[in-house]
Order: sequence, then structure tokens, then C-alpha cells
Amino acid sequence: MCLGIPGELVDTVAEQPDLGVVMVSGVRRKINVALLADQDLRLGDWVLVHVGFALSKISEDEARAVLAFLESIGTPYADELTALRESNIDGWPGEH
Amino acid sequence: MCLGIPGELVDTVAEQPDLGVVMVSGVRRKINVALLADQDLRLGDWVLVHVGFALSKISEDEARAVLAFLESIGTPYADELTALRESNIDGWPGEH
Amino acid sequence: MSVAHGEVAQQEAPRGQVAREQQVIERIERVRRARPRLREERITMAHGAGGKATQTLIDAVFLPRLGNPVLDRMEDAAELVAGGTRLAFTTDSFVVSPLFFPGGDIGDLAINGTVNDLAVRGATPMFLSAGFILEEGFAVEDLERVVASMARAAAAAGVQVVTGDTKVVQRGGADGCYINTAGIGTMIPGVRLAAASARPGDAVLVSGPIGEHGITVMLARGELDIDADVTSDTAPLSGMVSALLHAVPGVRALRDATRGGVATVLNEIARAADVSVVVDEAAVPVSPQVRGTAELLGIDPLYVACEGRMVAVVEPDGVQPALEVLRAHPGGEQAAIIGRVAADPPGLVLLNTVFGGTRIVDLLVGDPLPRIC
Amino acid sequence: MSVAHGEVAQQEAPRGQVAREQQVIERIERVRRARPRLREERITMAHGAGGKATQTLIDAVFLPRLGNPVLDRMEDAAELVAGGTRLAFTTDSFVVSPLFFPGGDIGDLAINGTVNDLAVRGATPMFLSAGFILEEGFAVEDLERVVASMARAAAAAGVQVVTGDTKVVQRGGADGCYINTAGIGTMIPGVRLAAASARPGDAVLVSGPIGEHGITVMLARGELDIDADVTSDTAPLSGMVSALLHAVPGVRALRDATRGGVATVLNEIARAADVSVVVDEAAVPVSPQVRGTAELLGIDPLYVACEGRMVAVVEPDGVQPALEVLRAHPGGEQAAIIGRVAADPPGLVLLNTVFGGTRIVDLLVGDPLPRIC
Amino acid sequence: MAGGTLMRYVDEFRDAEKARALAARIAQLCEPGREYKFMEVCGGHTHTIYKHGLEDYLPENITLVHGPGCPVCVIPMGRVDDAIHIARQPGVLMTSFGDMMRVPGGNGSFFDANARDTNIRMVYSPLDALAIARQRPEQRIVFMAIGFETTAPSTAMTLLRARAEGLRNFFVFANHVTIIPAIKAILDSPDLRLDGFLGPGHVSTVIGCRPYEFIARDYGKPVVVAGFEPLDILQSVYLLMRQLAEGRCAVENQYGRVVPWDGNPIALQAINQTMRLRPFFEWRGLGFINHSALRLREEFAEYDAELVFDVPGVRIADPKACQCGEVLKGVLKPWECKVFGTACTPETPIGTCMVSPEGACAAYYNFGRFSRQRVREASRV
Amino acid sequence: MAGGTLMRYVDEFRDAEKARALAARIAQLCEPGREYKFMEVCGGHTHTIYKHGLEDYLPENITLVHGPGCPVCVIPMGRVDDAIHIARQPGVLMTSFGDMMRVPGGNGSFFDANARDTNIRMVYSPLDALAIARQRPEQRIVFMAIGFETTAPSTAMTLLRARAEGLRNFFVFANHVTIIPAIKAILDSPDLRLDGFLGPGHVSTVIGCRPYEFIARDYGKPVVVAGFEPLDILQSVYLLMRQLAEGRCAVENQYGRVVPWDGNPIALQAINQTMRLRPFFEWRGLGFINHSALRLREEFAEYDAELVFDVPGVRIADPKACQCGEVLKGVLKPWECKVFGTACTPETPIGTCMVSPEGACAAYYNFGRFSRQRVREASRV
Ligand code: SF4
Ligand code: SF4
Ligand SMILES: [Mg+2]
Ligand SMILES: [Mg+2]
Ligand SMILES: [Mg+2]
Ligand SMILES: [Mg+2]
Ligand SMILES: [Mg+2]
Ligand SMILES: [Mg+2]
Ligand SMILES: [Mg+2]
Ligand SMILES: [Mg+2]
Ligand SMILES: [Mg+2]
Ligand SMILES: [Mg+2]
Repeated sequence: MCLGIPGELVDTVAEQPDLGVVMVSGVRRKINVALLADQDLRLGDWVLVHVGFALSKISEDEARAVLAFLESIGTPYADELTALRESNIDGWPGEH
Repeated sequence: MCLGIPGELVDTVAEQPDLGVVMVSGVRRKINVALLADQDLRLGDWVLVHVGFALSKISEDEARAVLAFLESIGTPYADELTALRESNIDGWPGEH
Repeated sequence: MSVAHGEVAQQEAPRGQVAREQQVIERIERVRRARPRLREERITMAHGAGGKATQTLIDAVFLPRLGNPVLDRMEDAAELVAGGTRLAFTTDSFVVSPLFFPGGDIGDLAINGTVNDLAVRGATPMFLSAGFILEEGFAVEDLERVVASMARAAAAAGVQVVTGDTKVVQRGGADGCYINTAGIGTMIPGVRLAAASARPGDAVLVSGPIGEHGITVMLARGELDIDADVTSDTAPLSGMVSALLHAVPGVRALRDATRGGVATVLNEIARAADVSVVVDEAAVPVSPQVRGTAELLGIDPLYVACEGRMVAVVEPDGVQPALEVLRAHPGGEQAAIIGRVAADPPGLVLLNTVFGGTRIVDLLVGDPLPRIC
Repeated sequence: MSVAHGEVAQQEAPRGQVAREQQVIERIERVRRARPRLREERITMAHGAGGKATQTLIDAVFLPRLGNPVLDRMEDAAELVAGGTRLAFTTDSFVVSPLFFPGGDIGDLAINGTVNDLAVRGATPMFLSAGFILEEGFAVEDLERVVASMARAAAAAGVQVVTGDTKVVQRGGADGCYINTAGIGTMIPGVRLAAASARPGDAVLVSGPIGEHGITVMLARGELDIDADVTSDTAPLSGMVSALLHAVPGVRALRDATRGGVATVLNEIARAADVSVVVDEAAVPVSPQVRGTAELLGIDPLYVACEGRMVAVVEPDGVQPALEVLRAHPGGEQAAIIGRVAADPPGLVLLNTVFGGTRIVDLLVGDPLPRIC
Repeated sequence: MAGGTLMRYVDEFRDAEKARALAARIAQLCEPGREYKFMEVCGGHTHTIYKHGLEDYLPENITLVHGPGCPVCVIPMGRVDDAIHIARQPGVLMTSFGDMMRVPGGNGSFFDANARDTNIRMVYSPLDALAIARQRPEQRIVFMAIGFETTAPSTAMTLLRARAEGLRNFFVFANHVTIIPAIKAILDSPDLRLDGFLGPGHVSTVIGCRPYEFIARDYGKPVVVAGFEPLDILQSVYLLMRQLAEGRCAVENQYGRVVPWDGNPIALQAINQTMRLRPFFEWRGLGFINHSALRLREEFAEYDAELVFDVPGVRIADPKACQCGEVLKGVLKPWECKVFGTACTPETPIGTCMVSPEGACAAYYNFGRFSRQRVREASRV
Repeated sequence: MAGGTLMRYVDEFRDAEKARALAARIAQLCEPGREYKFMEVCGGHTHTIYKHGLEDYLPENITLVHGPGCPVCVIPMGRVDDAIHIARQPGVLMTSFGDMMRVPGGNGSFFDANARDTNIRMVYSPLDALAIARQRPEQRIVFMAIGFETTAPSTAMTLLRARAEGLRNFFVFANHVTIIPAIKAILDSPDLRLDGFLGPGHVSTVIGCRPYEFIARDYGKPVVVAGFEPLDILQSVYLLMRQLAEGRCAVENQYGRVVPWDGNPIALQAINQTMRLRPFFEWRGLGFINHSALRLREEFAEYDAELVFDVPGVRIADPKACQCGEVLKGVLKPWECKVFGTACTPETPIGTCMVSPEGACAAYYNFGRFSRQRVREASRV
């Protein structure tokens, strides 16, 4: 639906707190980070970029949990279930 | 000072009495003839054209008189004088 | 290099559906092979992008009227015989914007582009013409820079500009400066290259990382506000081609991957030789910066123009020597075998993805557009 | 043909004044012969008009950077040797506006222009390239017309378009359609033509009435609101040249009188050969319509472009046969001897006026402009 | 590639070995003889599926059905014509995303219009359109806004910025749509049987996961909000299969690294501050859907191209041959449309699904159209 | 060619045989040892003289001195700059005659300005500028009017037409000058000795011959109003020589076929209705001359580019090397100017006399610059 690209926040823009610089594979672009004003963004954080705006801050923990789950796929079902729980996928509201 | 081209009036322009068509060596252009409104222009008349306007009606008689004078140049002085008078060059106001 | 990972999808789909889909696919291929009809009443940007729209324009407007056996071949350069000498002859106009970009400018493009079209045809580039269309108001200083750059590029490629022409059009009638070059080369004896001669089993190589010119120019326009350390790959290929052809007898076809990128060249080969070309995505050399910019913009580097890279089709025996020659040549360090020629499905380019799937790499209609979805 | 009517002005002017004026004239000639300096910071329309400004641009920007013995000769086409064959090679871009005009269009111009540059060099035109720069929005129908016209012109001139290129630029980046053609011809054995070989005593001929193309295009723009029954003279000269060169051994130089008209070509000859060319105004064929339009606009037909007329410099012995050959050839019925080559004053073109006076016919700076005074 | 190394959040999710393991698990979960149909709501998923050849990993009895989540594909022809009409007004420079340039209206696309008389240019971000407005005060810059809730916040933020700067030559032609009413329309459509949904990952960064709860609760279909790398989708299919195998029916979030359960409150507020729901809006192929699109609020009337310019607003019937509606609802596979690949191709699109790279028809035509059978045979050589 | 045949009023007056006879008569009238200096007021005459090589027919002791009657040559550099300034205003399309395009201002010519940022185009008639204004209502069309009384009526008629049509996007930047004050300035100049004047034929079609009477009456110099074909000029020289020989001093009209003794009353009235004399005006090389130029009347203020546009009106000093003033007054021959033909050439004009084909320097450089001596010798070969 919407092309979103993960980019690393590598710089700020002087006197323009709404802006930040992201890097994608060594390529830099100024983007607007105002939609994440409540996220306490820091250099080194990764964000999802869409049409020049950062839409969300990417969680490395969540990513690693998914990868751990995928690693576990070759292993018995029980391990897999543990990995799945860690990855927090099962998102019934009550579980949050 | 000002490029003026003799052209023959070869056509009128329907419903635009200010305009006429002149021909110069087979080439036609619409021009404005309003500056000669008092001259009773007719097709076949020659006019002097400058920047798209007819500035004056050309007198064939005057032209022929000059040519006659030029023809006479080879002839004795008296004949020349006659030709010169005919050509009306000597323009003291009183003589008009 | 396997074409599809059949291990997983072992089950066959319901017979009827597969048969129907197969019929549709065959119908589509018939439509694709028919002479295309030009539907547009006016020229659009797509007609100049080197993809399907350009081919349709050529097929519908130019070939029916100007066509002859030489022109109809639609190779990078025409092969001619004049006074008993085998010559190659080619032309290209250059309308790049901006005129100056990291790594090059319209001047060296105009030389290298024509040098390369001669070189990949198997000719030694010798003489170039240069036709300038200048816009009223173009800075003389910029013209001097462009011409100086042409002079350097010509010297580097060992060619001479021997005839020229200059026209000036009113402001608004051009975008600064357009250059046309045409070039003459003498065919290297014994060499016969043709896209149509690709055969199943041949290997497909590229001479270096792809898409750097196109990405550089796109970014140099400044509109995308993207900052990447990437420079144009503009370079003459004549030296590399000469080394390759002298060392490897089994080279079947060469093409410089300009407008439309490597994907377009591969499609041209697949169609000309009625074969399929199967590319291994993981093997295609792409610099991180090109990949990053392409990701941000949602475009595919396979379609992005190069101006100093070529695709080579080489017989099985010649593949390793060819790769060695290319890698030994300056600018060819990252040359790679990116795929191979197969018999089926004829006329199509397939890509084995990094992910292990298979997909088509078709011609684009026009330029790849930055997209948001 | 006498240069000045000395009968009348027998008395000599005061010695001192003549000497001073003479010094000034000599100083001017020294300045004219020096390599001109390009003073403009930006390209103006004059740089494309084929006159002094164009020459200055070439001398100041192109030759110092791209120059080589072939290019430096600045002939209509370069003479080359490739693989042992003597070739002529030339290029021109066509940016005419409007694209269609009575008697022709940009398509046949693009073919004939390059055919003629080859022909007047003493070559048999053979192969052409065609590079199109199209403006977004250009009507496909118009493109088809142009290409069809190119095809007809190519067939008429016996040449083939063997390689091509199409670029599209954004609306406002061109004026509909620009075409570049480059051409290759094989030199006719034994023929060596060069403007520099004109010698005092040679006769100067034109192959037909002058200025018809330029006047036609000027009027076709519609801005001048002048209505004249005049059509472009666009035509291939190759047949006529071939007939001439085979029949008359004494042809020294040929030039097609395009941008800048006959006056410009004569100046180029006078300068290249360091001779004077003396033209008899009454002998120059000009149609009444061209004369009439030129009068209305205050311009001189000698500077108006032709696209199917050439100037020939012929040794005294060859003059009458040459005139006969030209007149016998279709399109050459009104060929005429318009002047002769003299030794002094070197580098200048003089005109003996109908009125019996003498004046210089210099290069114009740019295009002749319609004027009111 | 994963583990303690630096994450790029891309290549890590394209690993063929993991895909094979996952595919094997999916195959294990298939009940013999049962057909599974999952709809990926989002065109981005469709694109990924074809671009990476993901179907090669799925057993033949799992079918992915392409949904309505391509913002370009659902724009009705009349809106394209309206945009061209605005672009024709004196002094107007129209801007939009590259995606829109080739979308056919009743009388051609933006590219065709440019070939006639308009000046419609691509921008990467609405902020770029705003920058043009700043640089060219003598021109009127109109931004044609398209997109779901993912894109609407960028338009909203740009409008707020334009007002803060007092720019008077910037206008928005709003065509933002909302995803939930479209999903509901599909669920209510009688001719479709689905076993579950791959939820749209990027829309969900804004709206969160709660809005999908009604699908599980009221319609009894599992939903997995999915990321856009091929392993994300494959894992999401696996999760759907597992819910079915386990007899569960819930909203799960596979894409937790990007999608917060509650979305982005700042983005939602920006949308709410600048836009309001239209009573109804036409979706190409799906017809009129209530409360399914956004327009500017009255407070932004002077920025609203629909008010400032005289927009004809004529409804253009889709071409008769066009079956985009069926494809968007997942009733037909792209190649089942009668004009697919013959009259309707990327160079001569009849329907919008053939234009956007996210459109199901374009994705299948560009990437998927070949006989897997024959390729498999050929690859054995 | 003459006689009963059809007249074309051109070729008939270019006959070399008649010229030789006339030249012989002129030579007969020369008093041995006396030097004669006649000024052709009009640049058109200068052009004819050089273009046809007329000096070849005159004895060396008759010198033709080139006067100020080239409307382009007398435009001061500041006015060119003003025009370019107007042309730079938003939406302006400036028009003028081809003659103006290469005239250097303080910072280049119109062509140079076009190469930078203006849109200044040639027209053949002010009516063509008006037609452009009609066709392009969104642009502001300014016509830079130049010329003596010959051209002023066309500007006047065009203004009247514009007002009648109610056109609001047409403007005139008036630079019309009047010939009599310039002749008077030259007659009053101390450094010049003249024996008579060739009167300007085409100006006289409008103003008639009476305005020259003061020259004969007050300054004792004969005047012959002359046509523009070479025989016209030669005959006029003959008539001047005859007046001198006969001891007469009068205004004669050689050009009676075109010039009515009383001029053109309609033209004079049109000028009077639309324009009024300026208190003074700067002439290039001649400095400020009182009542020597026309501007629009107050009734036409809304058409007056000088009022509508903000015109800087800065006076630009002529380049130091420039001796145009001396050439325009006939004090110096063109080639006597220090920069003639070296620094000042048609491609790099320093003074305006090198620009217009009517300018004395351009006419001499383009047509006359060669050694008659050497040509004569060469032609004997
Ligand atoms: S093939 Fe074309 S018309 Fe048919 S559904 Fe797809 S996009 Fe629509
Ligand atoms: S040579 Fe140039 S500067 Fe000197 S008088 Fe002539 S125009 Fe003026
Ligand atoms: Mg090529
Ligand atoms: Mg080429
Ligand atoms: Mg090329
Ligand atoms: Mg040329
Ligand atoms: Mg431009
Ligand atoms: Mg030529
Ligand atoms: Mg040429
Ligand atoms: Mg030529
Ligand atoms: Mg090409
Ligand atoms: Mg245009």
C-alpha cells in the first residue's frame, strides 16, 4: 500500500527540530520527524520513512524476536512457541 | 532614415477600409492606408510603404518628369532646364 | 544457478486452472510478438525512455518508412561496407539534465556514448561528428567546460572529432545544450557480434556495478534532496572490448547498458535471439548507494542507465577467460557472471530472486518513476 | 566585368587623406585576420547564424579544444581514410521553424542538407544517421509526415538511413522536433576539392536562383504577414555534382550556400584561398518574389539561405562546359556565372553594383534582420 | 546475518533458507484437500509477493487474493480528469507522486495531459511541493494528495506548515481514502469466500491494530498485520494457518518492529486537525463507499483545490471491459480478466490495477506472467 | 526602361548610364580647387551611397558628410537600458524593430538581454505588436517606438487603434525624435563647414518641405529634398551644385514623386493627437537638444510604458573611445574615429553608428572599406 523504508537516524538539522537526516545504505536524506515527537528519538535509532516523513520508530528487540522465531523454525514445536511468545506477535489486547 | 518601399495597391480588405493590399515584385502584404484617407486611393495606385503604413501616394507624373530630366542630361542646357521645370523640382512655395 | 525452487511447491495446481492460465500466458506472448500499434496521438516522455514505448515508436513510425536491412537490425551501430571497408556507424543525441554531474558531464557522455556503441559492435572507434544545439543564453563558460571535457574523453578513447555543427535556438527552445555525436569505426577483422546469436547455455556477464550513472544524474537534479556518494560510470568501453575480443573468441554479443539499464538490454537479447535470459539477482553487482537510493525511491536498479557498463553474452568455454579479462581491465574489477541463456520461455528475461523465487524482468513502458506505493 | 568605373572619378583625392585611410584599412584587415576573441558571456542567436559570430565561436571555443588537421579545415565535410578507403563524413542539426513550409519540411532538409555537404566535398553520399530530439506533446502525425518526407528524400538522393536515435525532452525543452543527420560518402576517385584552391582568374558560378529557402521559411512563420508565391529550394545536389565533376575536370571548389547564403560562402572562399571574389550584382539570379520580400524587409538576398543551391569555383577553361552541365541538369536551368576570383584585395568579396559602383560584401555578424531604417 | 550483528531491517528478512523451513511448516499445516484463500489487503504485499516470487514457496492449495489496498488503483477516472482540469488553469503547476503519472483518466493520463498542455510534475514528498510553492510565488502549486492513512499524515503536516508560513499559492487536491470501510465492503460482498487477512503493515503504523478487531470478532476471520519483506509475509501466512489449525481467530501483529498496537497518535491528530470524513467517495471498481475518504476541513478552505478551482467532478464510467472491481475484491485473479495482457497491459492500461506497481494486474503482468511449469522444465537442463 | 513602360519606382533610378552622364555634369560644375561638402541628413541616404558605391561617381573634391538622421544611432545608451529594464518586468513581452536588436546599452544589447532573461522580439510594424497584445491577453506587450517623423504616425495610429479596441495590455515606450532641432544643432555647431544639405526624403512625406526653409533663409545653405535611389541622390547633388554655381540658395524637392510640399496632414494630426514635444531629449553623441523628441500625451498615460513601468532613466556616458558625436555631426569620417574597424566593428560595436545599416560607420565598414586604388589596379588584370 505504501512504500516504507527503514533508515537510520544519523544527524539532526540545526534549528529545525522537525527535521532529521536518515541514512539508507549509505544514502542520506533529510526527513520530517515531527510525527515521532513523542518518541524521544536519538541518533542511531532506526525509523520507517514514507514520503519524506518518519512514521514509526523501529524496535530492534521486536525484529530480533522475529528473527529468533525464524531461526527456531527448524526446531521442535515447543521451542518455536517460546520464540513466538518472545516476539510478542500474539497481539490480543489483553496481553499488552 | 526610414526604409520606404514603393508598392502597388492591388486589393482592398472587406469591411476594413483602413487596410489595403500592396504588391512589391509579386509579393503581397496587407498595410494600413488610413494616413492617405484624403487621397482617394484606387487600385493600381502606387504608395510608399513604411512599417506597414502607406505614407504617401506616388505621383507617376513627377517620376516621369525626373526620368525625362535624366534623359535630357546628355542634351544641351536649355532642354535640360525645360525638363527640370516640368519635373517641378524647383520648389519655391510661390511656384506651387 | 537454479531457476525455481521446486522443492517446496511440489503439489500441482488443479489441472483446469493451470491450463487456463497457460492459455492466457500464450495469448499474451502472441500479442507481445505482434508489431505494436502506437496508440498515442502525441509524444510523451515515455517514448524517449528506451523501453516499450520507445520500441513501439520505432516499430510504428521509423522502421516502416526508413527501414532497410541494416537499420532493421536495431543494433548499437550499423555495420556497413563502404569502398570495400567494413565500417560501423552510429549516432546518439544527448539531452541530459543537469549538464554537469558528479563524475562527468554531457561532453564526455556524448563522446563515450558513441564510442561505446561502436565498441560493443566489435569496431575500433575512429572518427566522431559533433552537432551542438545551444539555447540562447547558455553560458559560454559552460560550453567551454563541455567542449574541454569532450576533448579529454576523445583523447582517452583515441578518437578524433572531425566534423561539427552548431545551431542556436531561442530561449525556451532547448535546455542549455544538446549534443549529437555520430561515429565511425572500422570493424575488428573476424569479429561478428549480434544479439541474435545468443544460444542456450551461454553465460551473461556485466562489466561492473550497475545503475551508477542514472542514479547520479537523478540525484544531481537536486529535486529528490537525497545525498549519496555516487558518481557516474561514464567511461569508454573500447579498450575493454578490444582486450576481450582479442583474448576470447567465444564472445557472441555485447551491448552497452544505457537507457533502460541492464534489464532492457537483456530483454533486447532475449527477443533478438528468441531465447530466455535467466539472471541470478544475488550475482548482479550493485553498489550500496545505488541500492539505497533505489530503495528510497521504489525503483529497480536493473532499469537504471549506465554509461560505461556493458553486458556480454559468452559461449560456455569462454566464460572464465572473459571474466578474467574484464576483471583485469581498469573499470572491470567488479565484472560478474549474472546469469545464463536458456531456451525457454523464449523472449523473456527471468530473475531468480535473492529470496529464492523466480519472476519476470520485463521491459518498462517508460522511465522508472519514483513511487510511494 | 570591370571592378569600378574609373572614367568619372579621375581626379585623385588629396594624397595625405588617401594614405591615412589606406593605413586604417590595412589595420582593419590585420584585425580581421587575427584569431577573434569571443566577448559574449552567453550564447546569442547570432552564434548560430553562420556569420561572423558563428565563426568566432568556432575559432574561440571549438577549434582550440577539439581541433585536429581534419576539423581545422572547416570544409562542408571531413575527408578521412578508414581501412584504406577515402571517405567524407559530415553532420548537421536541423532546428527549422516552422517544421513544414512550402516546398519542403524539416525531414527533407535533414536529408538534403547532409547529402549536399557530402556532395560538394566530391563524395558520393551513401549512409546517413538520424538523431531525433522530440518535444513532449509533439503530434505523432507530424512526426510521421516528417519521417515519410525523409524517406522520400533519401530515396531521391540514393542514400540509406542506417542508424538512428530518439530522445524526448519535456515540453518547453525543444520546439516540436529537431533532427540531426550525419552522413558518410565515398570520395569520387581523382577529385580533390577545396575552398583554399581558388585562384585568380577562376570563375564563380551559382547553380540557380538564390535565397528561396530562407525567404520561404521566414514567410512561413506568418509573423511578417507577407504573401509571396515562393517555395523552398531544398533539393539534393549529389546528382548535379556528380554530373559536373565527371564532365569538367577544372572544378576547384564547391559549397552549398546554406546558413548565411551565397555571401557567406564567397567570404569563406576568399578567406580560405586568400584571394578576392568579385561578384557582378546584375548576374546573380534572384526571383522577383525573393527580391520583393527582401526589399520590403530591408535585407539582402545574398545573405539568405538556400538548401539546394551551390557555388562553384571553376578554372577558366572549365567555365563554359560547367555552365552547360549545370544548366542541363534539373534544377540548374538558371545557373549563372556571377563573378570571378581576383588576387586583390585578398580575403574580401567585392560587388560591382547594378548602378556601376563597387562595394564590399562582408560576413554578417548574425542573421540578416528585418529593418525599418 | 541476524544475531548480534547490525540490523538493516531488510536483507535479514529475505533469507531463502529460512523461507524454505517456513514453507515446509506451512505445508505441514495444510489439511489435505482443503483450499485456503487469504487476502493481502495491501498492494505493497502484492508487489512483494510477485517481486520476490513468493508463490514459489506456497503449496498450490493456498491462494493469495489481492485486495483493494493500492491507493492509486482505487482512484476513479473522474478524479484524474478533475486533476487535469485543475492543472489546466492559468499559472497552475500540479504535483503528485510518480505513481499517479500513468493512471488513465477519461481522456488519458497525466503524461498524456503534459503532452497536450499541462505541467504536472512528480514529487517525492508533499513537502517538496510546498518547497516549490515557496520558490515560485508567481505560480499556483497544487498537490494531488493520494494514499491511505499512511500518507494522509504527511499531507496534514504539510498543510499545517503551509498555514504557519502563510503561503497563499499552495493547494491540496485531497484524495485520501481510509482502509476499514473498504475491508468491510469486501467482507460484505456476497461473492467472496476468504479464510483470513494479511493486514496492511504501514497503514497500521498510523491506525494501529485495534481497528481490525471487528474482522475477527464479527466476521470470524483471522487477521495478521504483516510486514513487507518476503519472510514477513511468509511468516504471516504461517501464523494465519496456525490460527486456523488451532481453531483460533484473532488479530496478530507480525510486524511488531514497526507497528505499535495503538498506532501513531500524533499522526492521527494531524489528520483530524486538517481533514474530515466525506459522506461517501467513489472507489474505482468498488463503487461508492460511505465514510471512506477524507477531505479538507472548512478551516483549510483556502488551501482546498476542490473549492478554489472549479472542479467538474464528472463521474466517468469504467470501460466496459474493465474487471478491476472483481480483481480488487479478489473475486478474479488478474489473468482471469478478459482483457488482461492483450488490450490491457502496462503500456496501454485499461484499469488502474495495471498501472501502479502495487496493482495486482501490473504485479502479475510484470513479474509473474510466465509458465512456472515450463521454467521448471527448462531449469532442469 | 522609363518612357511609356510600367513604373516600378526602383530600377528606373539605378541606371548606370544616366549616372555617368549626371556625374559628368556634376564634374563640370566643380570650380577647380574648391572643396564641396554636402551633408546627407538621412541615414537612408548614407546606406544608399555605400550600398551602391555612389562615391565612385563623385569627383574627389565633393565630399558627402553623413548626418544625424539614423533614428537608431541617436538613441542614448540609457534608453536601451530602460527598455531592457521594462522587458525584465513580470509578464512583459517587449517588441521593437529589428534595427534595435543589436544596439548596445550600458550592459549589452537586446540580444544580450534575451540571452539572459528577457523576451524581446522583432516586429515589422507597431500593428504587429498590437496584434500580439490581442492574442496574448495574459502578457503585457510593450512596443519600443523609435524613429523620426516618418515612423511616429504609425505609432500614433496604433495607439489610437489600441484605445478604440480598449486593449489594456499594450504599452508604448516612446523614443521618437524630430529632425529639425537636430539639423539646427548641427548648423549651430562651430566646428563644421557645409555647402548644402540633402534633405531627408521620407521624413518629408510627413512634415513636407517648408520646415527646411530656415536653412536657406537664415543660414544661407541650399537644401534639396532627395529620394533614396542612387540616381535620386546623384541628381540631388547635381541640383545642389547648380544652386551653388548659379549663386542661388533655396529648398528644392528632387523627390516630388513621393514628397508633397506640405507633407501629410493626417499623419501630423495623428502625431499631435497622441504625442507632445518633450522639453529636451538626449541624443547619442549630440547631447541634450531642446524640443527634439516626442512623448505620449497625458490622455494616453495608461499606455505610456515610461509611466506604467518604473523606468530607471539613468544617463549612461558614452564609452570614452566613442566618437559617434563627431561622426553624426559630420566632423569626422567614420574611418577617422580611433577605434573604427579595430575595437569598434559590427560584431563588437562601441558606438551606435556601427550598428544600424544606416549608421555611417556600419555603412562604411560593411560596404565601403577597401582600397579603391588597389581594386582599380586589380580590375585592370
Ligand atoms: S486487466 Fe486491466 S481492466 Fe482487467 S482487471 Fe486488470 S487492470 Fe482492470
Ligand atoms: S567607429 Fe564606433 S565609436 Fe567610432 S564613431 Fe563609429 S560607431 Fe562611434
Ligand atoms: Mg548502445
Ligand atoms: Mg547510438
Ligand atoms: Mg548509445
Ligand atoms: Mg553545419
Ligand atoms: Mg530552458
Ligand atoms: Mg555546407
Ligand atoms: Mg555539415
Ligand atoms: Mg550543411
Ligand atoms: Mg541511441
Ligand atoms: Mg515549445
